[in-house]
Amino acid sequence: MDNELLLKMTDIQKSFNHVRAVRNGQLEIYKGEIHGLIGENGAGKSTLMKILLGVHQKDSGTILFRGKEIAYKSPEEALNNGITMIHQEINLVPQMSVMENIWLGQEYLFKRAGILNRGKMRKRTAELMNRLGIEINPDSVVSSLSIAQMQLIELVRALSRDATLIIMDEPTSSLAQKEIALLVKIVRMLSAEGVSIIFISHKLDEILNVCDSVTTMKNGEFMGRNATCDINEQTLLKLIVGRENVSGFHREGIHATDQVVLEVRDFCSAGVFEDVNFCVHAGEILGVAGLVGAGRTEIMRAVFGADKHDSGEILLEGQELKIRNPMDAIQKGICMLQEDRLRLGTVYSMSVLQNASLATLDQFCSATVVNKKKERSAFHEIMEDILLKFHSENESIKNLSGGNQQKVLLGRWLMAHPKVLILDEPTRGIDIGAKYEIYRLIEKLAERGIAIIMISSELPEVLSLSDRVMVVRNGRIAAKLNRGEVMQETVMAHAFGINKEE
Amino acid sequence: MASHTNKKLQPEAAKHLREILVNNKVFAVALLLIVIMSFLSERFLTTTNVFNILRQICITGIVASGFSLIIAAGEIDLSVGSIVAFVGIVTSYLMVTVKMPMVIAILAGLLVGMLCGMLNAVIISALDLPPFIVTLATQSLFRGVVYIWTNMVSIIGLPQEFVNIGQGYLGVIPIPVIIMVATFLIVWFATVKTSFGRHVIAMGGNKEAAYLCGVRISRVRLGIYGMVGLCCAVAAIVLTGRTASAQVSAGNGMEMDCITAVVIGGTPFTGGKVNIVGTFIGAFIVGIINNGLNLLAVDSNFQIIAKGLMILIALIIDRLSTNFLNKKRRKE
Amino acid sequence: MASHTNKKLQPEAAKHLREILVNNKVFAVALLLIVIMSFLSERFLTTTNVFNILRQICITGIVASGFSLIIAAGEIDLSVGSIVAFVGIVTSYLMVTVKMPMVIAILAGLLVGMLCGMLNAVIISALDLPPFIVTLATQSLFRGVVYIWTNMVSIIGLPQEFVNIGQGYLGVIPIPVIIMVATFLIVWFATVKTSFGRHVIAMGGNKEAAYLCGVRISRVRLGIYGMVGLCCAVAAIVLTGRTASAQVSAGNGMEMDCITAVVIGGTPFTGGKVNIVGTFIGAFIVGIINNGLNLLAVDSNFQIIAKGLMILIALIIDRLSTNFLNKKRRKE
Amino acid sequence: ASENANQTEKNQEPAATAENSAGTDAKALRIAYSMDSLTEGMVAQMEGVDEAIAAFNNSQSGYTASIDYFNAASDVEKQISDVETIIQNGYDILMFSSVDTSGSLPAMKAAYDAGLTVVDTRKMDQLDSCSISLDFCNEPLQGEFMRNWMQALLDDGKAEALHVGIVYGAAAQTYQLERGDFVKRWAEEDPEHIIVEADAYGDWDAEKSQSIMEDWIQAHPEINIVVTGNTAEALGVANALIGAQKKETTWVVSFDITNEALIRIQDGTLDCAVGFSPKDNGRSMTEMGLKVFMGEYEGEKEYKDDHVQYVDATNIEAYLAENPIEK
Ligand SMILES: Nc1ncnc2c1ncn2[C@@H]1O[C@H](COP(=O)(O)OP(=O)(O)OP(=O)(O)O)[C@@H](O)[C@H]1O
Ligand SMILES: Nc1ncnc2c1ncn2[C@@H]1O[C@H](COP(=O)(O)OP(=O)(O)OP(=O)(O)O)[C@@H](O)[C@H]1O
Ligand SMILES: [Mg+2]
Ligand SMILES: [Mg+2]
Repeated sequence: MDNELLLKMTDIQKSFNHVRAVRNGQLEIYKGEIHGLIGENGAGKSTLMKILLGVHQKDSGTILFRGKEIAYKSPEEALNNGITMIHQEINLVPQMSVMENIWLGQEYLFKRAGILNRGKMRKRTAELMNRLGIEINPDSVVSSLSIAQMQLIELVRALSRDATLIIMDEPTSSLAQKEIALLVKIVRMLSAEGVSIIFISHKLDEILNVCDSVTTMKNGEFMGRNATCDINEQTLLKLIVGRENVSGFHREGIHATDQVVLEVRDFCSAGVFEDVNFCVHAGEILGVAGLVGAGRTEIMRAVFGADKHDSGEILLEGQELKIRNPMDAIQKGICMLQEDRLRLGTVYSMSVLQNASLATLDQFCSATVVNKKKERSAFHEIMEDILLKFHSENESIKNLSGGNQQKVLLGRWLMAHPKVLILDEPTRGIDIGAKYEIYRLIEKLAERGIAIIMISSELPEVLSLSDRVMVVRNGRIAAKLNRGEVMQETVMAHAFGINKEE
Repeated sequence: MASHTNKKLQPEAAKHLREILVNNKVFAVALLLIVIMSFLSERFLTTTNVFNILRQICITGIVASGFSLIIAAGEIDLSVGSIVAFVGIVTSYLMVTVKMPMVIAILAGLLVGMLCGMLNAVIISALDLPPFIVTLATQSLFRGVVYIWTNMVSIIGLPQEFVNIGQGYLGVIPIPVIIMVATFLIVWFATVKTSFGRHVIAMGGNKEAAYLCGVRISRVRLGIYGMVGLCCAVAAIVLTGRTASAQVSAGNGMEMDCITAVVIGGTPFTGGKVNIVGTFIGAFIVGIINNGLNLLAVDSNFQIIAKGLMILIALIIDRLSTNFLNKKRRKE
Repeated sequence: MASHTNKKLQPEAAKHLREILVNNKVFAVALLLIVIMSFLSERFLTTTNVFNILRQICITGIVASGFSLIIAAGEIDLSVGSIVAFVGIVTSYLMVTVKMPMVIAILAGLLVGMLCGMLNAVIISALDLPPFIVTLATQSLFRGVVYIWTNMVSIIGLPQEFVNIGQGYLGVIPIPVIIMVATFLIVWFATVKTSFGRHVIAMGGNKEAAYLCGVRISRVRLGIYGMVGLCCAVAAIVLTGRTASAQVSAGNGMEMDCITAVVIGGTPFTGGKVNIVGTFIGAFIVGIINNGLNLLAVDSNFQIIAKGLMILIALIIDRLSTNFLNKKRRKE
Repeated sequence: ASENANQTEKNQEPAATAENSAGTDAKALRIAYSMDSLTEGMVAQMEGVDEAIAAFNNSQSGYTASIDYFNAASDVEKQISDVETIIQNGYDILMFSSVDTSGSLPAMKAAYDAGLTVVDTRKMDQLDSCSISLDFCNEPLQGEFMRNWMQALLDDGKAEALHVGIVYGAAAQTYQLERGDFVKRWAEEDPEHIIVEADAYGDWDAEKSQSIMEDWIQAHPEINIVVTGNTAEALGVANALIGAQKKETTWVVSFDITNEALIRIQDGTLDCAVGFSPKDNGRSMTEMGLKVFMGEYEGEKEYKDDHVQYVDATNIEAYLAENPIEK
């Protein structure tokens, strides 16, 4: 690694109205360095990065980039000066194709006499994707992709710019292991080429494994900069949370009863999934594992009534159910947390409280008039469980950090007291401190007799929490494993379709 | 100790006031307009004239109150004016030609208005068509029915009690003003206090997310358009009373007046938010502008320019004051 | 082996055709209307009448071509009609009163149109105001200037070459039709082939994402509104020629006609997509409806209803066919 | 299929499509009426037109006439398009009530050049572009009548001076602006007696005119006569005046003699309406057109007639005796 200082941010401050998002931001990045940035939800990581990119303007402090003081007024300036960013939330134009999204803002590369050369654009896209080992059709429309695929497109787009500094704000939160491995490979490759990378993540092992050094933030303040070779998970955890011993999580034994709550029989949707049969018991946590695009989300969306299915039946407590839309499902006590929180979860124009109570509003109504007191107390009860810190329940959810938005959405469904709770990537973007709390919460819910289906791309999460694990591959159920037989290797083998036993 | 609390309280109160102003800055714009106008014409700030303005904004105001929900839900309704004309004709026809009792004719009118609105909703939902085109079509549909039914002849000879609804007073307050205020209160209540209002905003903010939370979009839509239809019917009754006749051209171009009031009032055209009080003030601002231009005897052609300019200036003030207040807030 | 390839290809081709139909189903609607109309009136499908229709949609068509971009970008422009009137007056004034050469007057008119459009963009961007209100204000602004300037008197006495632009023929083809087709081609080119077009769609689809990718929203907006202003100016010149006079009331209510053509044409009102060819067909469908109702000598009051109904039916056909085609596609 | 083709062939002959009420050998005569906009007055006029056609069809002229109406909805461009369709569609007579005297001219000219018998019902002063130009229901003439009626108020000493409020129609309908403009010209000629206090566009709308008048009552209490564009506007103005108890001291006058106007003159809420009996008007313009077509007309190309009249409290009974209000 060169010891050439590329970026130095000192004493950065930034407030939004009365919220002090960044109080004392410090960051040093060297050329070719992979630098981790960690901290709790709402610590100010994204804000600091957005200041660097020119999305937000700092209130005070200095930024030195390549030896010059900078204060970009818009992302355009930053992009033109070699800084790009993969944002925490997907930032694609859903109606446009993959290729058009990748080159958005850089069309001039393919201009000849004012005309866009789409052939050349497609060729460059294919080259780029090939080099990175990503297989997505450049011509497919973004809105038809899964969120993981969108995340990969964001990655491609960031790399298309030949930047000297790439900011990645939780690039792995919606990727499964295979894609993460790919991403890590790419990041290392870039670093070797002299590109510096700022890598934001809540996964400590990932930080320690990928990064050369790491900066920690807490409550908008700089907590320290360390080389990753000098620290371990425990010290890192202490830096983040401020306490020494944050217990990990481990679930003991099987708690499930043998009372079947939800049973899905012969579920089939042409071209998406087929022959799906499974059941969940009261008090059981059913983990669903698989690769990106395996169809986990699609199956569960169909169960929830958000998508149509062609054939098959759903039984709730032995009774056959007709679920035509999410309304039916929710009324019957089946709830689902969506994985795409920006597009399918949050209503940005509404407050934190309103977002949380949206699905359960009827509970707080008498003759359709909302009893705000009841609504608020139910909300606070849940939010204490989830450890969400926010300034005011009446604040727009848009102003929360990504992880805190996720907590609100999780809270939304906990407020519903469902019989069956489907969680699609429940801990996406949630900091480690809160993550264990949420595991405990899920466990508690299961103990109350709720049947829980948890889709997760984080295998450790699936392994430690689930009573049983169902592996999905290519729209089919590849395996159902009991707690005893669940091992990382077996799950992966089923997910990839390599069956060792045979 | 007490003084200490006090000291802490005062900036709090100031902050509070500022918050209110930021959220209802259109209120400040209205105040500013009032101040300017009273300097320009001493006739402006008289009780008579204030009631004058209020009475003049009643028709637009009543429809705009419900229209706020349409905009908040991210939709549009171009047929409001035609519904107003249609209900006016139906009610008057029932009273004058069929000689029904007034109350029944009014109830029938309200029902017709609501059904017209609901028809819009049903077509939009059932066929998943853009509201713009559907309501453009029903706009000419309802208007055409009015034309054919009446053969372009307005209906006159309405009973005096009915005319009173549009022209009478309760004490010093014009009855239309009371009806308008009542309508705003009801719509405000439905929007702010009920789950329906919440669902409307959710639908306008993120339709997909609302759907996945169990909000039945088509039912909410039915409610919104039905409510607007009802508002149109109420406006039609007030209007018919006010002009003492059911005009076939009533409500022409009303959708634009409504959108103007709603958007000036701070409900964004893209939906997801609603400000019913703002809509009232928006209608009031338009009323002040119209009234002021008439009071000052501005030449009719200059009025057209002046109206455009004043709307723009009102919005610019609104915007600049927001920026200013935000900056102050940040400085603290 | 060859036959094998063939077998694979055929369904491919069928799929392709279906794709084209799905993306341009409005085309099918237009065809259907044409078939129905030619059964109802043998005068419908004559060369003269087809050119008739084309000539009649020219003014709306020219403005609507650019208007597609406004809608695609998720914005709105209510001032188009006023710009048309304004440019008509400016150009005629320069020719008739100032006695400028025609070409210079036309160029001046085009410039004025573009600047009017850009003024909208500048106000919207600089003050971050809703396009609806800004263009509502400039609508009355431009129109008021026209009224005051002309004192409500149309300008007549235009040179014959100028009148020819609106009334003449090139061979059998009316000149306005040629101008319209050229406008559509240019706008289509700018939309589909240039980065500007990409940016417009990105802005309408996800403004935030476009901004974060370095798209300069205010510059794109300047381009869009300037382009529409230019289209308005072209339409104004054709219209002035066609009526052989510059009318102060020209272009009244034009924004609605444009939106109708654009939305029927398949560009969603919420933006993020654009279909320039669709807009042309949309304008054509409206033209067929108007022309057809006249040919069939439908009673003028019934025409109002019929027009509304036919727009609705056109959209319903469009929707049903989409559903049908989509289902077929899914089955595969 | 050949049968079908035959039928199409036949259909192209105008005679086959027309109703043969007057006799089997009668030729079809197709009339098109391009109207500027569809109003109550226009509907009444259409009744007169239909009557004249019925009379013509019973007159053994050798023709069977039929009429189709085209509504330009106050849009010059639409009127031109309508006339294009009319020319295309093989009509014999065009009755043309222009949206705008200059802007609608190309349409009228085109029809005339295409060989139609063109009746200009609005005196566009373009004698070489029409077969006959009728000068009996144009706006300047109506303005003159109204001016005479108002002059009488001064002459009779009912007022020292007229403080006028003008409520125009819609700005976009330039032809009808004359209904207010005559006052402005008059005020320039006679600034001592005619004072224009305020003017505004009422958009033909009762409610809007009512609001305008309410404001004027505040700001211009000296207004003693309001000139409005049509019955609806006059109604609104009168409502406002009645509400402020000022109707007794303020004249309200309007244009178009509609049934509603007559009723209002009777009950005293309208003081004068100038116009023409739209029905009579429709009848005579149709008769003129048919005469010209048949070659029976030998007078001047510009035909004057005194169809315009005023109705006020003094002559309402007489008027109603001749033109009873139909239900
Ligand atoms: N636009 C905004 N308006 C108001 N407050 C904001 C805004 N953006 C961020 N904040 C606040 O700033 C603080 C820092 O947020 P930021 O998004 O930087 O956190 P983060 O470290 O990225 O958290 P996470 O890990 O959850 O993404 C939070 O308290 C958040 O509520
Ligand atoms: N709306 C859609 N239209 C068309 N195809 C879709 C749509 N949504 C998802 N797909 C496709 O369906 C497949 C299954 O996606 P799904 O989201 O269910 O995967 P998953 O197993 O949940 O993986 P992950 O959520 O981790 O990406 C993917 O290949 C995706 O591209
Ligand atoms: Mg963040
Ligand atoms: Mg998924």
